[in-house]
Amino acid sequence: MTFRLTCPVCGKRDVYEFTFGGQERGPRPEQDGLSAEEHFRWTQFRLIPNEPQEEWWYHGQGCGVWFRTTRDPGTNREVR
Amino acid sequence: MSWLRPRRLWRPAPLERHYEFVIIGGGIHGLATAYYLARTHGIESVAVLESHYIGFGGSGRNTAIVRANQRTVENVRLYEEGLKLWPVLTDELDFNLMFFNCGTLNLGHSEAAMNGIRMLASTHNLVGVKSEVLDPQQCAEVIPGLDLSDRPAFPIHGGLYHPPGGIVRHDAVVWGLAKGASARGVHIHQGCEVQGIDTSDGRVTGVRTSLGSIGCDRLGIMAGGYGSAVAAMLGIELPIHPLTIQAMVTHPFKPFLHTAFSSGAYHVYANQTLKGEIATGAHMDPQVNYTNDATAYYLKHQAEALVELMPALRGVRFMRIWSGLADMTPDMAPIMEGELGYEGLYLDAGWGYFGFKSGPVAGKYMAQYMASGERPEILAPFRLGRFLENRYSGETAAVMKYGHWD
Amino acid sequence: MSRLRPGETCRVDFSRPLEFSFLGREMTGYAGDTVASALYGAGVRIFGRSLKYHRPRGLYSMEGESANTFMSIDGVPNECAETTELRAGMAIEPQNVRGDPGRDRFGFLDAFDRLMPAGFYYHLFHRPYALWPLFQSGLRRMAGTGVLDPGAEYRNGVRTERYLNADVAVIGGGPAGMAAALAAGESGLRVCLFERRGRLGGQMTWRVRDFEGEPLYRRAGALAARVRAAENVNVFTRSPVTGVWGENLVTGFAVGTEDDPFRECHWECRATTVVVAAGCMDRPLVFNHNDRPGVMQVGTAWRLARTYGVRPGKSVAFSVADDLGLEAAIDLDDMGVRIRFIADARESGQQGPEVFDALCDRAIPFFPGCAVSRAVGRKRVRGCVLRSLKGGRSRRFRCDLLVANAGMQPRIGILATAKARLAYCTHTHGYQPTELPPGVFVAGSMTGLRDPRSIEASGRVAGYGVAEWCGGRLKSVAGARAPAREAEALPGPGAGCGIIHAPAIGRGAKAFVDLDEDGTYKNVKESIARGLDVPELAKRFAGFGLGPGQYRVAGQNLAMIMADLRGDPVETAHPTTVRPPLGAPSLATLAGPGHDVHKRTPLHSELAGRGAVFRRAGAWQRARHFGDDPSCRDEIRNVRTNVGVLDSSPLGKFRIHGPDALNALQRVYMSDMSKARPGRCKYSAMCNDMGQLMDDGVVVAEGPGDYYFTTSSARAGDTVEWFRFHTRHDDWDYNLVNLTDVLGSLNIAGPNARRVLERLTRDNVSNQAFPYLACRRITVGDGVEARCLRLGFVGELSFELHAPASYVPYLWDLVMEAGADFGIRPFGLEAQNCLRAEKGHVIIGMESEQRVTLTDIGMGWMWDREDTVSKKVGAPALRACDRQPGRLNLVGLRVEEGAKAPRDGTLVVDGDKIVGYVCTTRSSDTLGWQYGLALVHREHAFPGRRIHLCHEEAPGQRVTSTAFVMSPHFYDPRGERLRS
Amino acid sequence: MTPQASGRPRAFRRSPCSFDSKPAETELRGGWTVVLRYEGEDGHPGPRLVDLSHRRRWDFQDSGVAALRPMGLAVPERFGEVGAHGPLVINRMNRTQVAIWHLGTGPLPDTPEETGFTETTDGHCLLAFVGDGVPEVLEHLTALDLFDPARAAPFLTQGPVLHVPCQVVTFAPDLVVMTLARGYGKTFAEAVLASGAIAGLRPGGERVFQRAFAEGKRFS
Repeated sequence: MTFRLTCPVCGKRDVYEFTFGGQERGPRPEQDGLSAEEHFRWTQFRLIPNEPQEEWWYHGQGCGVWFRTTRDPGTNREVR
Repeated sequence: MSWLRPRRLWRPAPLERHYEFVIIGGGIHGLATAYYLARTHGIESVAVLESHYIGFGGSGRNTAIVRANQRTVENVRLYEEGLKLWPVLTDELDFNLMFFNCGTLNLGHSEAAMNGIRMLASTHNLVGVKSEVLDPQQCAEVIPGLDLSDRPAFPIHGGLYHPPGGIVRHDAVVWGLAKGASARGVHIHQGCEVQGIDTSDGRVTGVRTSLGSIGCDRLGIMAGGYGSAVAAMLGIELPIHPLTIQAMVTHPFKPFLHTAFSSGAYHVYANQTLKGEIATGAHMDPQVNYTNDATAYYLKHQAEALVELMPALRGVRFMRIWSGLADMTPDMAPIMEGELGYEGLYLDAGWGYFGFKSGPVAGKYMAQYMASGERPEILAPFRLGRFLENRYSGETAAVMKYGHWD
Repeated sequence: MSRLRPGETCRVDFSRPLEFSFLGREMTGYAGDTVASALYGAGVRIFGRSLKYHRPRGLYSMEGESANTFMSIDGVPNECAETTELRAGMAIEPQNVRGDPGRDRFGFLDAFDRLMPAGFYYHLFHRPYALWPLFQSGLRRMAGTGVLDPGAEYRNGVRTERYLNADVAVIGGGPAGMAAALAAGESGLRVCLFERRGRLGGQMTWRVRDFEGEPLYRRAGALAARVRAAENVNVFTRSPVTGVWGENLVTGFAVGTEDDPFRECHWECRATTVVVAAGCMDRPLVFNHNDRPGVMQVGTAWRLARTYGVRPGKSVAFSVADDLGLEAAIDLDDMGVRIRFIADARESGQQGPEVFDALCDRAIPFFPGCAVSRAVGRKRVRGCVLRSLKGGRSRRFRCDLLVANAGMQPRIGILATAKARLAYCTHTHGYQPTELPPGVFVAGSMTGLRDPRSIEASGRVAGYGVAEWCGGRLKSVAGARAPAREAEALPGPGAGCGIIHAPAIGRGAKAFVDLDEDGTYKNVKESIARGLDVPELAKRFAGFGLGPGQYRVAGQNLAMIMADLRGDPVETAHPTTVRPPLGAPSLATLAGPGHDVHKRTPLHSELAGRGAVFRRAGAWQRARHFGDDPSCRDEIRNVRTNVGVLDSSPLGKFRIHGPDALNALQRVYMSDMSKARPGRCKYSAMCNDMGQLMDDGVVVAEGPGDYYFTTSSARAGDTVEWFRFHTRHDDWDYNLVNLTDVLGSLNIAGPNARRVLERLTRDNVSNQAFPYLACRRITVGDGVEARCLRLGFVGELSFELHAPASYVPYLWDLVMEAGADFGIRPFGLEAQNCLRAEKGHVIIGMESEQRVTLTDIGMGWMWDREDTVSKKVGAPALRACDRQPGRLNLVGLRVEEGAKAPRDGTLVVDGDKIVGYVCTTRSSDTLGWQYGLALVHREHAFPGRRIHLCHEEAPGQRVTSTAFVMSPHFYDPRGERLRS
Repeated sequence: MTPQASGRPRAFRRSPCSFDSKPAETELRGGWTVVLRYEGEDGHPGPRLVDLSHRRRWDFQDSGVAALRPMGLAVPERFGEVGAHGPLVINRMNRTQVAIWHLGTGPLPDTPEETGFTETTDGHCLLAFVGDGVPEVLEHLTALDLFDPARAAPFLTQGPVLHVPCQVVTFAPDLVVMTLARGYGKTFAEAVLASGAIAGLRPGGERVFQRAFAEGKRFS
């Protein structure tokens, strides 16, 4: 089901214009004292319950802007 | 004359308060594990919980191609054993799984791709699995109608022909395993949605379901694309992204495509089913989701790719598109793990789009793992811990873009 | 011939005969005919054979609802005869049959159905297993219908694609759809109306019943004229909808007439709202032998007569369940077709008064509360058995056509693909939406309305509803409420008929629930007995709804029959999932014109003129080599000993400027980028979070907070995304400009490179003024200013000129002119690949892969280990894996001379263990021996180690060789040539 | 980075795309051979495809762009708005970025000294669609809503045309101008002409664009 995303610059566009950037998980951790395991967990491990999550998208075919939106992986719709 | 006497393939069973082994997921992996727990390990108290009906998920949505032409020896060994299981299971279950040993052909569309193919063929032959490097002409002998000219954007440079591969009737595997498991006392509960997992003192004690609570000693999460959602119930993070992958079929034709083929450059794979349809699968949608949404985009994408590879397919029509979930890991190899933070909790997940071909063999070894508590040697490469040590399996050479994994 | 003259409803032009052939026999149809109506008009009754039992099949529907009438037309298999318009000269062949479908050598299979219960093959053929392949190939040959020629290209006619944007997409051009389109259009909305048939009006186009003083078809015609004239309404006929996807993306395709510039056009319409007015179709009556040629839908018989002027039969029996069926029978009677009897599954008194009066005026035997229970006749209908639904009495009739249905059912396909929630309605006895997705509206007869005024009014209500939904765009909402009030005063949905199947079903006969897959009532029972007891499982087990007609024939009946057999109330029945595409589009149409839009460098024609052989590299078409030597020996030698020139234009080129430019560079590059200086190339690389090499290139400071940098060609398109992603939480102020296409680039390389450059410029390019890794602006030729970078990827003295792309062909001419005396010649990617490999320089993706980090491939020296403040992407991973055992490392190999040389992809083995593989290996004229770059386990990665190589050269031909591990910097290891 | 031609005028520069039609009138301008008119062009009401790749363009980026006046032009307030100022057009691309195109016949400015400017003339193929039937041609090429009546022309749309990311400015139903990465120029223009052919699309010279642009300003 082709859904659309709301680009803050271009408005609603077909999802295939965008690149998925994964869940929002805050800024990069500080590196002093960061263990290898902590780093690899932060990099790759995710909790993905079937409920809306905040995530990053890039409008690569359009204005070239990264933005955040909340989407429900159970319906593929943006949640406002 | 058993085929003339319609009898239930699997028996309805009462929901008991406690089972020794509970498997979440009534797909091929879950049913195979249950089957082997009962058959090989003689365990009498096994339940398979399925939220819809058995085979609802990826087991009934894949394009049914089976093969053992992986990139690394660890994977090749596992999948090769999987291939050899189809005839064995057909006999054991007394159910025709319709294994069509038609071989597979992976097309290479560049010099670099052919180098990769040479490496694959060399690896396979070294461990005794048949694979051949074919030149374009030989490819067209295997798949008549391939466009060998330089018209396509990615002309065909050759291919990897893998005779042991083929296709299997996917629903038959589900029903056959259900039949075999049920006959050996496994309880299959359909319409039983797991809503929570109970633990106590670091042990798994049971599951809460839409049909009531069930106690258990050992719990296997074998929920295919929904595995990460189930793990999330216990707050377990996994390096798995559930993504939809779409497939479609054309109208049926008399047989003209006698080998399954695939093309990485075009993101397609296709085979002609026993019913005569061309079943073809596409690339994945990039965003994590638990829907089974198909998109118009892939219908068009797939047509563009197929007619470029094989112009005769201009004359066919798509009649159905659907999608299923692929549980992708960063290295495109699965995770089979028994040390998941809770005693008695086992995970068989991350199969991506290899979950069908691996089902029975994964079930066989997961059953051994769960029954004995000892990780079988063949599963050693599929530890979860490899992701914490930056030791990818090498199943794919390409560096994955963060887009899917970040 | 059996043609009627039906008057104004007829769309066939009898003055324009069209010759065509069927099974090689010449036949005549007329302009306006479909293939099916022409065949039927020419007397063809058996159109093909069924899939499993090879039963004769005839014309059943007019809309392609089953595969009965799939034909091979002009060599294209599986074309739907019912919906394909006849063209002169068509060569038509039936399918799944040898020769005449009236005489089929597999017809005997029909008698063996007892041996073929649902899913029988799962229980057969596998013992002994050795025989299975034999059975399998037999089964395979029996399956399928059309015959595709894999050598054909099926390039018949122009395929186009069209993308529409609309406020409203109206699906269905019947009276409701037209009324909706008009109402929405009047409100100022952009409207697209899609109708799958050739003209607007839906079933009104063939209904002659007088309504409010004029026949229905004229009323529809008047409405159609208004729609055609409406300014905002874009009408698409011959345009079946294939699906409604997320957020109201409507897709379909348009079939061109002979006047259109296309044969088929794939279209997609992004609509804010959708009005679904798809109408109804017959619900098949499931009775014994209900698949015989001569059993057809009400609409089929009616349209044959009214639309195509074909006499559907000489003696016709009707077994229907609603007023429309009665109206059809009466109308055929008026046209002089003999109606044997009319049975109505409803009880007496449930008929509409007008139609009942009309019935009474005629001397047609009428049997309420009855239905046909069996068709008589083997190859075509010769009679039927009529039975009371209450049981008991039965009576036999002679007839040659049996028009049968269980009433009408809404066409739910479009609503289902739109993800509307549907439920069985016990009043209309069809599926009705209980919850519609945002912006989706429903109108017309599919809601159960039967009165023509109600149907039109429901369209108007939907049209204004849509206008209200679209809000701000409205010119006037005034009066939007009025149509709703008007509609409320009109008759609502009529009562449907809940008959599940005909009486006496299955007694010694097949009663088909699904025609395509030969799925019978008995098969439904067998599925349930196996435990596959819901429609979705029966579909997979016995094939219900899996054929080309998909859900259309089996859908509602399968669900109702299963509920009935399980003893559940009918309203609990859920039909199988309807999956798009609804009207099967051909791959040719979906693929469209198939343009190959890719990038070409500014020098494409120059390179082509010199015999370049091109390869696709990412978005670009690039020269792999020149002439006919793919090994490029001369190109390589010329660079090593003289001078060559490479078109390196696809190289990623960027400008980054702003106060935080350096911060951004520090984040993504592994080196300390604060050391980037003006006039100097700082080489570095980017990693991902796993420490895997993603990109490399040079950075040159241009001014305060202003840098120029290059990336690999493959990464150019992702660079902005990458920078912004990895700084997305930092709120840094920097700007990126992608100059990749702005600047073309030429790499002049070889010992004579400087001498060529000296002839191009008056600037000082001596080794003192312009040393290795310097970056200068120089003026070339008639004043073209270029950035010149002195780099050495290929291991020789080389100058890379970056100049605005439009000047690059001019620059090329200058370079070739200046180099002519030296014998300069272009080299391509393969020569570059060999040259750099001799030098031990890696190419990302060739000598790197997922399992290796920057340090693994010997590039760890560039990583600024001390820096923890920049949070360099990849640094924690490099730290974690720094001394990790068991990793793959990049090494150089010197291959020992032997019989057969290794090739790219050759394995490195230790006994029977694979310990690595060769990424790139070539026999080098420069070195005089074969070198290789390989990734091998650290345990084997030390200089001097002798290792074993093996690869599969040809089936069964394993080639082994040996090599010594050495530094990968084979050529000029001290870099003297670069600095010379 | 502007090369200065010295000596005799010469066609130094090459456009990223070329049309098969035969030029009827050309002009040498700043090193480019500009086709003013193609043979058989007169009397064709449109639609026509015009190559304007030789017209100069700039990228201007600054975190405070909203408050600045690059080249003396007011920066459109909202994303997607286009300002038309004599021969110059300024497109607001996002929070920090504008594109400036020199399309008209008026004075041609030099690249200003400010850091924020980068000349990008050679980075694009610049194409104009002119004349009757332009909307139908574009419907064959892109799913973008380039004629949304809710937007006031001229306006900017950034998105894919034939799968290539483009910057498209709609001036009027019969005048649309777009840029795309230069490398795609040749194959893109070929595909456009092939797909547009069924809607009557033909190559046109610069003059037909100039006329339309002069009229088109009424829409701004």
